[in-house]
Amino acid sequence: MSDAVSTARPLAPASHRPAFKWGPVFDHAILIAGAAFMLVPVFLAFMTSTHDAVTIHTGGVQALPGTSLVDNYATVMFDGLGFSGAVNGTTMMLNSMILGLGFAVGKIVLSMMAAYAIVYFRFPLAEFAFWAIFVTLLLPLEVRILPSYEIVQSMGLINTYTGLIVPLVASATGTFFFRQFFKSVPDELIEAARIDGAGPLKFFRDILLPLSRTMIAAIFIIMFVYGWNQYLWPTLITTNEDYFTLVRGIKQIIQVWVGSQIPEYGQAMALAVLAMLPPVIVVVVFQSWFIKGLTESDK
Amino acid sequence: VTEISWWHAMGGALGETVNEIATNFNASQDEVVLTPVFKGTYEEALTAGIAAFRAGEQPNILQVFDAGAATVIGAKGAVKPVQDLLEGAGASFDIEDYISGVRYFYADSDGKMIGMPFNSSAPIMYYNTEALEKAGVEAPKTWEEFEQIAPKLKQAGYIPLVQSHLPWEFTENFFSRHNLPFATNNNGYDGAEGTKLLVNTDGLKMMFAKLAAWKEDGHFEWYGTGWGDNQTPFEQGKVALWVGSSGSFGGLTKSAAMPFGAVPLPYWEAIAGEEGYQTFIGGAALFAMAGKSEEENKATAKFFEYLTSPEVQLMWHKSTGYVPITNAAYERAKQQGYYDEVPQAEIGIQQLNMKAGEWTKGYRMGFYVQIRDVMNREYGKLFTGETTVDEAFKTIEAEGNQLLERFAKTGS
Amino acid sequence: MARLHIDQVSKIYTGTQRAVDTVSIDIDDGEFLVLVGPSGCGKSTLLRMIAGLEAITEGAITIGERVVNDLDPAERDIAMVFQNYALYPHMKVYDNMAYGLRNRGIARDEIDRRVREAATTLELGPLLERKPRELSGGQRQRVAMGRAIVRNPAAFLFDEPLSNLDAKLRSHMRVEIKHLQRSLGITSVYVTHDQLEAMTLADKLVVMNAGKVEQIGAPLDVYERPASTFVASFIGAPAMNLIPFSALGDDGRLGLRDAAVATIGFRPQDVIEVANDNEDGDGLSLRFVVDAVEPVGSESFLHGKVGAERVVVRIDGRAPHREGDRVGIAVPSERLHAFDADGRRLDDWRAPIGTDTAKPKIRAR
Amino acid sequence: MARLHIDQVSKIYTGTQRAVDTVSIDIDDGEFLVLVGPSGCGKSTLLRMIAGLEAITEGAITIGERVVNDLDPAERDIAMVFQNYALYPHMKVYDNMAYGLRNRGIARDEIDRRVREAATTLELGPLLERKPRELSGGQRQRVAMGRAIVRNPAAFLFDEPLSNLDAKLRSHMRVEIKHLQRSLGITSVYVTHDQLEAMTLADKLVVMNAGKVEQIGAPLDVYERPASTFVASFIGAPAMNLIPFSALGDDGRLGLRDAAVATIGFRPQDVIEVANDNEDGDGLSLRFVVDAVEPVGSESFLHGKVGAERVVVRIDGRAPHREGDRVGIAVPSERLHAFDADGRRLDDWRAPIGTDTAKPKIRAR
Amino acid sequence: MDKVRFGHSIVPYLFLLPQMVVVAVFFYLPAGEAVRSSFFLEDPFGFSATFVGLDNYADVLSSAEYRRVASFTVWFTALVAFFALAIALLLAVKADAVLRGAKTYRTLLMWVYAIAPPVAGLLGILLFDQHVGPFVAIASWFGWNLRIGVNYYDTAFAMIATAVWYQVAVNFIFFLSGLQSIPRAVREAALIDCRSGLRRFFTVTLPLLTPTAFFLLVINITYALFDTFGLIDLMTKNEPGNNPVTLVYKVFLDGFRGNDLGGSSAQSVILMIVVFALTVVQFRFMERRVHYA
Ligand SMILES: Nc1ncnc2c1ncn2[C@@H]1O[C@H](COP(=O)(O)OP(=O)(O)OP(=O)(O)O)[C@@H](O)[C@H]1O
Ligand SMILES: Nc1ncnc2c1ncn2[C@@H]1O[C@H](COP(=O)(O)OP(=O)(O)OP(=O)(O)O)[C@@H](O)[C@H]1O
Ligand SMILES: [Mg+2]
Ligand SMILES: [Mg+2]
Repeated sequence: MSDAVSTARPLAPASHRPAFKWGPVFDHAILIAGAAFMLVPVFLAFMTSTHDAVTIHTGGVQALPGTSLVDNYATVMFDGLGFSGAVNGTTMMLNSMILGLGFAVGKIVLSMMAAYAIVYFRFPLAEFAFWAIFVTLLLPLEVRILPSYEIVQSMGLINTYTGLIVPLVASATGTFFFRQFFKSVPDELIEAARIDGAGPLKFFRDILLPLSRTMIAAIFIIMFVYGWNQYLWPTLITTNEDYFTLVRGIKQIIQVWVGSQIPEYGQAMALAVLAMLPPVIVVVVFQSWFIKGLTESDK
Repeated sequence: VTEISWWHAMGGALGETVNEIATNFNASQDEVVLTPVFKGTYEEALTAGIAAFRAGEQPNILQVFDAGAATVIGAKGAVKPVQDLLEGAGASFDIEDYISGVRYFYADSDGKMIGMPFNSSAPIMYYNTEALEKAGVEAPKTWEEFEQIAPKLKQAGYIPLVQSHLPWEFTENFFSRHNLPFATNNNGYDGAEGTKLLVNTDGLKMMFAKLAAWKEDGHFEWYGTGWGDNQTPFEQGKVALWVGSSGSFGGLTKSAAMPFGAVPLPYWEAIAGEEGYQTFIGGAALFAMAGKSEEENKATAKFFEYLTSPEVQLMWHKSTGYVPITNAAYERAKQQGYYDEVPQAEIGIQQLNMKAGEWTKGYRMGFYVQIRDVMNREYGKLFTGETTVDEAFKTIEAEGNQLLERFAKTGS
Repeated sequence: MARLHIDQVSKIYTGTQRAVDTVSIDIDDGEFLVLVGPSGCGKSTLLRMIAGLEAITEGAITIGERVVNDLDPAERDIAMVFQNYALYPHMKVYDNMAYGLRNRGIARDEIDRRVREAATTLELGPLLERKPRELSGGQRQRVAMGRAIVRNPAAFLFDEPLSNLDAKLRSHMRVEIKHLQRSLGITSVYVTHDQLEAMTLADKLVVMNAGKVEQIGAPLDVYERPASTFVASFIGAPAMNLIPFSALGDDGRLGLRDAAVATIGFRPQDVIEVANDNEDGDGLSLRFVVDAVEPVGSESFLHGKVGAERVVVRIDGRAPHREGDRVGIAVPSERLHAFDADGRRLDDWRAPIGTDTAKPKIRAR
Repeated sequence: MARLHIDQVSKIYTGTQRAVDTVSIDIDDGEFLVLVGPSGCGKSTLLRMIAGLEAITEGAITIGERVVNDLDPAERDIAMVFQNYALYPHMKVYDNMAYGLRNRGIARDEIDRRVREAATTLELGPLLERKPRELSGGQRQRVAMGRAIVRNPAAFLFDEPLSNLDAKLRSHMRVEIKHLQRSLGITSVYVTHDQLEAMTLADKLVVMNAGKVEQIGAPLDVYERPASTFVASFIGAPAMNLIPFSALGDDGRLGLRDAAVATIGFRPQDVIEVANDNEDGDGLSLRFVVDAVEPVGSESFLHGKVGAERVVVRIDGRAPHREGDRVGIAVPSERLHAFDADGRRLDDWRAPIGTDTAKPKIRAR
Repeated sequence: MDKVRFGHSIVPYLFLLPQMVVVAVFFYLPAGEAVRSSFFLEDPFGFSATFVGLDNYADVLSSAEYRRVASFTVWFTALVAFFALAIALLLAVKADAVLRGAKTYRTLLMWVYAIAPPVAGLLGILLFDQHVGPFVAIASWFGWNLRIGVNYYDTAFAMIATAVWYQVAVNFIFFLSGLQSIPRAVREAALIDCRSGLRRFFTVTLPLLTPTAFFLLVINITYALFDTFGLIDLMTKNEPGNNPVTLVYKVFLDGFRGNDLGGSSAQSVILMIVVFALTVVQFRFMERRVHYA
């Protein structure tokens, strides 16, 4: 045995072709099937939205493009809907956006603060507060909608964005997520921060908030989609057409009493496709953060 | 100017017509500004109205559908009767101005009109002209006739009969078409206390036993509770006879694959005799909510006046297919020769103007939405063979009466 | 820059068990104190009480002239370096270092000056704009140091700051830390369970066991005169061989006896190989059976047994031995350590024949 | 139990960069091979190719008589111990060990026998019912070992199995692993970047750098005759001092010269202190300025400079030196290593005066 | 070790306050109102109310229809949760396994998440339409006369399929991130210990995914119970008839649609109690068996 520098044995260069594996092919087949399962309905929705109402009414969903694409989309985007004629697809989208954003932001702010208090402070009511908030997971708004309406009304919040958004915020999902996440933040950071002279507020602002960015992104997506998709509450709580949202617009187009008219299916589908867009964009754009936020919170 | 609001449940093209009426009204004068608001389905609109009323935020006008009428009328003090409203505003009101079938449906037991009928329709029978020709038959006037022609229609390759709303078309209107009592307490008009359904009775049971038998024979088909699910096969030309709404023809003109016509809802000669009675109206009425200022009530009355004017009624009738509610409007349509162009459009009105009887003015039952749900459920079970006619009506009667009883307690 | 005074401090987490048990330590201004001991002995707990991250159950801690028991960590004028650095992951290196200063309301240009100065000292200059995740382990460690330095505190606290580094980097950073502390002259308390770190860094070494102080002293004093079997086995690598006195039997030939002696100890490098039957001089001579040979380059370790007791012997250079060899070994009397039944050091267990303890010398090969 | 044959194996992850570059190694039956090298040099990649966890880009690997390139990991009859143990967190210790056997359809009582046997060997008996999270680091390590042992595979693969343990436990487990491997006689490949582990464990040592093999040989051969400056600086702690030949200037007094010599190296422990003006014997003599003194108990390290070059010197016992001292040092000629400009070892760079390379001896103090 | 915490001062209360206020006003007040009104029979307009004690509860619990809805809810919830989890898990495992195109698949599979439930329901009814629905056509190739709205079980099938379709995306996202947080070395150890991929999955991957799976189970049960509301509303076309509905939908039917405040409040309270019990059970018994990696 000697100090051979790189002992290359005098052999013919090893030529070995890797064997073909069926496993990955099978995996891809399943994934493609899954993707089709998820996407075909959406594809059909889009194709259907390019047809006129009668075709859809008599022929159902359409797999091939029709001729009414521009018509349908232009109508829903720019033609006035409702009495004032002031609401069209664009303004409804704006309202949906306000609802989605307001809800997501409100939820994140409130639940993050609450979770911070619960996780990072030792105080007599912490446990109680957690359960008091957690219990709100148990009863969806639909089930307590009438009393909720009365309370919102008695506070004079009918036809306001506040009345639209705040009652939806009264549930624990966000708090729950943030609590899990905060528990996974290393203790040393808060210790280092305390030694660095950061009090509770500074720690929250300077350390925890920036650290939670991916988690915030994940929750933002979840909440934005949720808020964007609300229907029943906005219908009940607003009487002013200025507050129409896309989802409500869709419902209004489809809803026709006992078939005396054919619903504008094409327009409804066009609106539905439009209604999908912003959340889809949000999800697709933020998906890496989303996954990362969830992965980190699992640790 | 006085601002008033109107919550309605008219989506789609109907909603647009509503908006048009409101716009026209606002343009026609400068004292009142009316704002219509779409509030979702009938149920959603009613609940929104109730919630708003409890909160003191109710609209001036609320559209309430047939099945919800008892809830609104039963709650004394929730609404201002139109009759009082109009009279209070100094407008003339004569119930006889309204066509016969719509007069008392939204009235109280004394015959005072509480809600203003708005979008009214009647169940009528549409026929596929090609199918009848092919089978060499005429559209039936009575169910007995139907039994005669059904095998021929079937032979011609058609499903002879389909309907779209069993509780409305074949239950409620069964009672009015044959002038039979639907419930005790004067069909419920005399108060909620003690009102009982009379559905578990021979006539109605016979009707459904027949339907079940026809279905067995392939003379009748049922596609579920959904209205459209039953209408579609007719539009596709697979069905010979379809019981729909008098308001359906507008849509049918666009979607039906074949020429079609309409006749009044058939009746059993064996029960009604030579001639059938008029039917209940379907659809909804406008109620003036209580608790509004005198000034706003005046404004509301003003709008109601406008709404019942022949021009507006005619416009509504033509563009939506709902019947005009005043005789004047009806006359005007006839004068204009509208029914020569569109003969089907007249069937509904004719039917509402048929002979009236003791039991044809309407019914008033609380929690009626749930009672309809029970009917729909039991009929569904019946046509899928999960239950029998006897069982089904026993259940409807029992559960319906329990609901009525519960409703009676809410009022005391 | 301050003295630190720990006065009968105890910590009880729950129940009556003391994680730290009436510990008293004085640390002089500028002194480098190392707390060493096995896992769970209470080192971190004590350090965290000094830092203010843990409430003091009993006793008092004084930094400078102030009793700090009730002060917030930030008010104690200390800086701490954590095992996993605890850098703020979202802040650049610069901001990590500046954060503590900003919170103290120091002027911007003063902060800038201090951070850049520390960065120069620690050779972090080019890294100031990076995020912690873009740094290697050693670099992160230096940032953590930097964060402590810029504060110019009364005392540094270190909790196993090197244990996440690999061996090579560890020995390098060890030298750096010592160097820095010297040049800054800041009183430091350093926790480790690595005895090599403890030995090389400490001005004063505290060996802890189960919440109690076992020995306080200069590192070499502790090494040469361990106060207990626990310290003896903990300080020095490989560990001191400890043999029950009774097990020596007739194999050991010791001049004098003391009834209290229960254990005899000697370090692997104090052993000399002797011809099997050599009996000259006072001291211990034993028969040793080789189990395993570990050549490490410049020296070798023989693992084996004396009777039933495991013993390690160090040999310079390459060992010619192989498994199963029987070797005679001897330990000079003055290199032996004796402990009583409680494991406490006995000092006068034999008549003094000539106390030539370890004269430092450079030995020629 | 089998031979392992690695034949011109390369790994390309992406592009053309070779993480492992045409490596060929033969490992005899029962041999303990250690792969050592700095972080990122491709050790793990090579090991994982042997295990089947990474596809082989070029070349072939043979275990026993079979080329395993296309075999699943489970079919290769190897067992692997991971750095962080990779225990199944949801299984008890017993099941962790039994899992691989169950999947191979071995009879229940045979599994039970083997697991209990391994548990006895590794002193895991009382822990069999625990979950991994209820174990200390050292215990987890032993479970990971147990999982490998019960399988009785053709080869053991270790990827830095000790790097998560503290120093003390590490040295203890080192001896255990060596012992076990010896008694089981199973061919092993062991990856580490700790040179001490590499030296003490290996039958055959492979030093890797940047995907290539730098040197293969017995550990002491590698230590004494490093094939390159890379190996020289990597093996041995503290590292060999390497000084550019040019920097020696008039300070170095070397008998013979070879034009190719670019770097001269010597280990810290090969240095002897000399009177400042001593010039006897051949070899190197230099002036050394002390920077820092590290006493470690049985020896001390002097850190300092020769000219501008950093040099470390080891001294037995306690060093009397202090910072700033100037010391004359010398290295005997036969203890010097020379390397050419490419860093490759030069063997005949001076006339042989007497080649008494490191006779192993036990030196009396 | 316990989380290091700040001492107790006014600060935590300030942080907690906004959420507590919102929760108290918009959750506890209405929920309390629901409890109160469950003891009354009340005229919807609020003119009069009769105290009826536990009558509403008795009426609800003695109703055969309510029991039928309850048992459907149990089945529906179980099946939706099961299939939504199983399909998502399969897809996540595969997406995690493939090297090529993983990100594309991820994108394709997760964006359905963004679709509004009413839109999903709308697609559902069109696809399952009795006369023109493509799925009905496909089913008829297999000799299955799929009649949504007519046949109770067919409708249930369509509801479950649509609900599953909608929920798969969320589950997929969570499972994928769960898989990615399983230590790689553990999976590799299993690769060496076990040849069969399937067995490996069930003995190692799945147990290690249990924290995620547990969390998702809670989410999915909640989803199936509550969030399928809009979907059911659309698929039954607002006229449930003989079609299956869930308990929450029934609360809505009776309360919101039928204005039976007392009856639907009683149902809400029953639902609250059941869900609360369920949650306690989930936390008590299941979390204990969960393996945290
Ligand atoms: N927050 C706590 N609650 C209860 N017991 C604790 C807590 N922190 C530490 N302990 C216990 O106190 C004792 C001392 O712990 P400490 O962390 O000080 O040990 P250590 O010497 O730093 O050990 P290591 O070398 O492992 O870091 C241990 O028995 C530990 O279990
Ligand atoms: N999956 C991968 N994809 C791309 N490059 C990789 C991958 N794994 C490793 N590498 C690269 O291959 C080289 C060798 O990595 P390897 O993990 O084998 O090093 P190592 O010697 O084991 O280092 P360490 O001591 O840090 O574990 C490194 O440059 C690394 O960045
Ligand atoms: Mg510690
Ligand atoms: Mg590696």
